[in-house]
Amino acid sequence: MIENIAVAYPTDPLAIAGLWTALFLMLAIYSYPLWKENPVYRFAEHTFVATALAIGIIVNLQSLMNTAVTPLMKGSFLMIIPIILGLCMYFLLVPKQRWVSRYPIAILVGSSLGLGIASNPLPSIINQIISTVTPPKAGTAVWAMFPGSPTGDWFSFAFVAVGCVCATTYFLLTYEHTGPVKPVTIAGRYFIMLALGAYFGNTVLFRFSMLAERGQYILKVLGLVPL
Amino acid sequence: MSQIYKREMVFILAGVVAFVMILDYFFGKNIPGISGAGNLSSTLQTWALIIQLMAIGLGAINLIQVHYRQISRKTNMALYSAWFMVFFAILLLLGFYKLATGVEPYPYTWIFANVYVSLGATLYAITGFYIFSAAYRAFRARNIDAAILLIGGIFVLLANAPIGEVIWGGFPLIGNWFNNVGQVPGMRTFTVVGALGLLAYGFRALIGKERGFYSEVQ
Amino acid sequence: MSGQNIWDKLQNVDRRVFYWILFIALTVPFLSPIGLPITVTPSTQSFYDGLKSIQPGEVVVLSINSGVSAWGDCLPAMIASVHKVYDQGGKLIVWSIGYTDVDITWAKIKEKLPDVFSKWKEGENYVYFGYCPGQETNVALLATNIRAIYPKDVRGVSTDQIPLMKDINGANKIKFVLSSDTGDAQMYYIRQWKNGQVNYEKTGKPPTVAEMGIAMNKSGDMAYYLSGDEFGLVAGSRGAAELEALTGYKGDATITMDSISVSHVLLVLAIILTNISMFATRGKKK
Amino acid sequence: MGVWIILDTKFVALLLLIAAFALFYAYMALAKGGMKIKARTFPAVAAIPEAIGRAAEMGRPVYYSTGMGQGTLNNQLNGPQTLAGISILGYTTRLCAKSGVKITYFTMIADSLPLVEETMRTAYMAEGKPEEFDPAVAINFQNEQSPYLTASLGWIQREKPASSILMGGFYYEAVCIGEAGNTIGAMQIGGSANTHQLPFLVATCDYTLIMEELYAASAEISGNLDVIGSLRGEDILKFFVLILLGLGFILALVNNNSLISLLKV
Repeated sequence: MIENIAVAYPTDPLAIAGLWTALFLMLAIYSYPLWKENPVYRFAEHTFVATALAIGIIVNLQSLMNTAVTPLMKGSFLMIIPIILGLCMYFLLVPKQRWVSRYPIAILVGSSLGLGIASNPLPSIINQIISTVTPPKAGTAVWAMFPGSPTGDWFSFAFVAVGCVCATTYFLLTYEHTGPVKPVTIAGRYFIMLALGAYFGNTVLFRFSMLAERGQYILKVLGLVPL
Repeated sequence: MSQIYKREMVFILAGVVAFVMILDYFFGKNIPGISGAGNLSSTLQTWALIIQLMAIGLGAINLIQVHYRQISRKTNMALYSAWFMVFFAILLLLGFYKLATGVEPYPYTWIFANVYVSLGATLYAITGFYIFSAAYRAFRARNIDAAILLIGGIFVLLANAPIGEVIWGGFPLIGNWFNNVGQVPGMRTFTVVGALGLLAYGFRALIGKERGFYSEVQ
Repeated sequence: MSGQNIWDKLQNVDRRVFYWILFIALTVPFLSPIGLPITVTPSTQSFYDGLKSIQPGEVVVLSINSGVSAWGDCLPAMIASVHKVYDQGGKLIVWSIGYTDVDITWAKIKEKLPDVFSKWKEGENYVYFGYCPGQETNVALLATNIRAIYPKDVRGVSTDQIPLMKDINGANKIKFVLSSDTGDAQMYYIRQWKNGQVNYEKTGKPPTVAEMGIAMNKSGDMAYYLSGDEFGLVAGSRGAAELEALTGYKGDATITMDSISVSHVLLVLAIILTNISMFATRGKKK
Repeated sequence: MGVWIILDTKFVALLLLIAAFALFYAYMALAKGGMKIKARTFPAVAAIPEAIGRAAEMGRPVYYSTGMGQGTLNNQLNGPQTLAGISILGYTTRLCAKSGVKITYFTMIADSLPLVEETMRTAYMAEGKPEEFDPAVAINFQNEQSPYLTASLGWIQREKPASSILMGGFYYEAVCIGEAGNTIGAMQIGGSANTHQLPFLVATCDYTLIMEELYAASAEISGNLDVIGSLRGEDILKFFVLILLGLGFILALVNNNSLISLLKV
């Protein structure tokens, strides 16, 4: 028996208008895949772009107030520096002085590259190697291909280790894939394809759930299923 | 003429910021003034956040330019661009009212919930269609590569949907094995080589050898 | 094109035909749900075990890094786990580093759990901080100074005045983070909170992280689950349906599973057809 | 460890980082000094001139995007990918400018706009056609992921680009833009280091750069010997990873934990 907490259908005319507006815009967008690019789609497209930009500006201004302006008013005078840096970006619009806009970019790029360089080796390289060479504990369920069989664990362990070796070899950049390396790289390619296929399969579930939610929404607006 | 401030100084600044971040990650605990609230690295990150927030105006200028161009040239998109301008202006005014008074006007709330959020969900779900046709084409066993892709995909598909285990008990078993084990070598290698690529890229960018980051501009 | 036989035509079906069939197949099952039985996967089980280990009074962070657009996959798991946190007597801090529309998501969660939120007191049992931009930068700051990002909660109450936040200003008093993601945000918590530079010496262990991800990221998240960076993983609406089965709270995920089954069968049939037609036409060409 | 540098589990990571930088530096110096290092050719990179040539022949524009990239350059996962995408954008723009093809770059990363505009402008200047660069045509910004996707889809159907190049930190837009491009028969080249989008780029694009190939591609395009040298540095690190994997595998078979505890220092 499935029980689901139903939320009552709204009675406020503006709320009902909202439901129908949302439904209209949704169908306008879906007219693109279901039919073709058309004036109604264009209308929805431009409405959306305008809405998102306006809301984005307001949200960012609000955050700017909270993180920069308010502290500045309260006496954190250092906050003037990032505000000036942010304004430097707008020198892009001044033909002779475009280079000024490079400084704020330098901070962003420095920060992302610095964080990326520093924090990637541990989880993305070392921990991955450790996980690969850690022998299976007997009966670890996630590793078991056939629950209850100890060989399943070891089979999976060997599969992962061999697969990682082959796939890493496939990615060698400055050596051509010829000679004795060739069969290894081909095997590596197969391991990669298997991973891509499994990914694809999982994504289908996610995307269909999303689309199902939209289908459910139509039924909800029509009043056929509870909101 | 020496124009060191147009290029070299930019790289030096990026390098210094990157170095602070690296120091913070490895030695943050031990070097006073680097890590923690209100100190160098978090100050820099707050600065970066503020720059990010302020950049949206540049985007707005670009978008207005794009649509203004359509209107002034009276292209077949001019009408839609005009609608963009009008709707954008109205919404922005409502938003400014909200910022100034702290009270969110009802039309703003209504548009946020019924236009913005709803269209977001709609676009997000549109992928469902495209993934279907992408699968239809990609999952053809044209060669061994595609056949392996197909096998991996099909089993996971049927492991995810409850109907799979109704059809055959092996689907969830094998499909979940593909998920938990079968995809690990490929995935893990992606992670490892991606990180290596990132290290090398970061190194090259910071020493000014990367085209993407101002190495060619004058 | 008179020379085309049925297999040739099948290979070149207008994709819009599929789109229509798919959309209808996804929608119709909602009208009369069947509810096929499902088995629980180990990653969901350990997620649930983590929730069950909450002692009364322990504080958990729910980071809503998924938008309204991902409700189909993300909302049911959040509802089920908030319900479980309530059952265990835990306390909840909620914020979002991902989406501006989080207020609507949070309102929906409250709407769907009337029995929980009629008893829970805002500020004592839970606190809701809303959205803040800045992604990983933000998470790094939150690890040591929550008040810098959220000087007040959504109601406008100063964070210092909130009883729940009395001793809490960073990651060190948090039991674990439940991260609902459409992207990589749980990685921010793993990097910045679990493995980051925060000093946990005085307070014991860093918080652990559990993921309520979208099914699409299951393979990627699984790697972090297996390497121990995440203690549990609920993947998509399927995982949520498992969690609903475990917690005994039957919600939208369980219902969605029917529509998922129908559409998946449809896709598998389409794939089988395209392969048959490909082999049929390949034979002919030779 | 009793020293003041208490690194916890990060000690090995730091060693790795130092070793990596030393290797990159050493091989860049060696390559500059005349050591012959040739990067494996990436079909995806080789296909870019073909894609532009196709556009020139058909008299149609080129669609270019670096993806959603979490909306900022300051994101350690996506920022570098966006930068790599912008590298390739510079190269592509230059080819477009040379053959008089219109290119439109779609983005939702506001803070990358100065960098993008300067990169594209430089490309036009390098071909001696600075007056042809028009930001209102060449760059199309949308504030968020979904509007960016909507605008891309609409633009692709209206302008029918001959080629579509997707390089950078992609999210769900990858499969939509890829399929939309497929519908109009565009030649498509993809590349990303976001693992979760690779299946779709591989499925929808004619050529794809996978993970570090995206980063390496711009090195290959540059053709600078010393830059390519750093790729050899990456390969040496890969050998190192392979050795650790092999050694670890053997030790695991005899149930010896020493390597793991060494890595976990």
